[in-house]
Amino acid sequence: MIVELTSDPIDVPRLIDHVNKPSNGGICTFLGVVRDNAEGRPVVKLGYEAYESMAVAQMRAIVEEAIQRWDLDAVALSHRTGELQIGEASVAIAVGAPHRAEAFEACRYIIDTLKTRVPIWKKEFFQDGAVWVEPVSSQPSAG
Amino acid sequence: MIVELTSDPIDVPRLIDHVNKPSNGGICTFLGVVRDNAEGRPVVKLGYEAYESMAVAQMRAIVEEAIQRWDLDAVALSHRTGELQIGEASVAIAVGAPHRAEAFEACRYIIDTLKTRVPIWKKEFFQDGAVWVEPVSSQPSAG
Amino acid sequence: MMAKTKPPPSAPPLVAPAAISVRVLFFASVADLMGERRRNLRLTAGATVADALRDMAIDVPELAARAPHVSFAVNESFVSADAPLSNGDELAVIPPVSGG
Amino acid sequence: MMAKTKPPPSAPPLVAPAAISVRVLFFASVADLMGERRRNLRLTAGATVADALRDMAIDVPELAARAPHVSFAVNESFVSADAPLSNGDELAVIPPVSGG
Repeated sequence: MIVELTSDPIDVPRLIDHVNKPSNGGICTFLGVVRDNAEGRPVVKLGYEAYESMAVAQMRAIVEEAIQRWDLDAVALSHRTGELQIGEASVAIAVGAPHRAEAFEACRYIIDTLKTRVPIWKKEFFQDGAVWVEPVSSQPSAG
Repeated sequence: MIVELTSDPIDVPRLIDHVNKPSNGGICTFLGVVRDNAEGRPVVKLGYEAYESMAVAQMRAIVEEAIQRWDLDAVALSHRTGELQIGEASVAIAVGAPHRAEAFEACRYIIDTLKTRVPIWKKEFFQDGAVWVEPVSSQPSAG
Repeated sequence: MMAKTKPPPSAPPLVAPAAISVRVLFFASVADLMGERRRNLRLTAGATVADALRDMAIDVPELAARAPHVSFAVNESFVSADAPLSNGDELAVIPPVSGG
Repeated sequence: MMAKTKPPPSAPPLVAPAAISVRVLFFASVADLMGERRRNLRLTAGATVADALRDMAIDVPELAARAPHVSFAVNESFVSADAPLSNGDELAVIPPVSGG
């Protein structure tokens, strides 16, 4: 299992290699990449800030939930911090499973859950300013 | 759009780069990889045979269906032919979309549909023989 | 073999049914069964895919048993067994696919 | 400030409530609001997360308005606002997350 925060570009082939075990028949990956706009407004770059120790702990907990639920033996999850340019990957997930249904479902679970409770924050930089993105629906609940 | 059959190893980063457009925020990829067993029986290697011209035409039709349905502008689909070793990718799909739901759904649609109607056949080689894999449920219907 | 008979002088001359030529492709388990990957087949005009199968099953009777379990394509489009064939068509006999 | 009074000789000595020290972390928009990324806070024993927020809102009143829209973690686990704090705890004020 790879679970990491990194300020360097994410090495996607390394994550795929990590989950490519002889017993696996399908690998699903998801990359979040920096879009050139936010609801139509041109974006210049992004910045990601993390509560690093807790973010890694939450990422590991989510991966372990997925491993349990879909009986996986190979998951890799990497999230960038710092400044990112258009087209760079902010997050990469690779899930290997004997069959494809589990690979797709677990990969989707990990990105969906990461977005609700991993303490990482995105700042969008526009030509004329910058804002922290704060989704209304993403507040984690206690416990 | 990349749609191809190839007897060389699939270059996954090339497919991901192809769908990484500035307007896309999420990229979902699926790789089918050669498992070391078929329902528990050890597999030595695989062979893939295709009705090449029709397979490419069907793959292109499936990709175009996905592009229409999910309003995508970036899809890549590559399928291997010939002999494959354990761990090699037999098929790779990359789908870029503004948001992740579309990327996941379109990627899943493409692999599921490919398995029902693209004229490609897999031969499993065991220690003591080889068999063509012929799923009972995979028969395409007319039209 | 038909008996050679001369038409009665008052009747119009018999027109022999036109023949069509079709290229047939075999793949995977069906290629193994047929012992070849393609053949050219001459059929009477109006013949269907099913007629072509019946014709080929004369040489390879096992093909008749496979027929319910295979699909067919004419010129790279899936068709049903009752589809008519035309001169120059490419007919593919497609066992259950297993790509991916 | 409490008036300095001597306890009456017959009564048991008054025990001043014990103080606890908590480290508070701020992130993203909350760090911008606070103008800092961390501070140490002294609170009376038994204080909750909400008490800590009230204490900090004395300096930065805007924090009170943010309180309903943020989450809290103590020692890297999410907790609710009524969770008690202990000496040495690390309290994080977590604005809505937007990773991925």
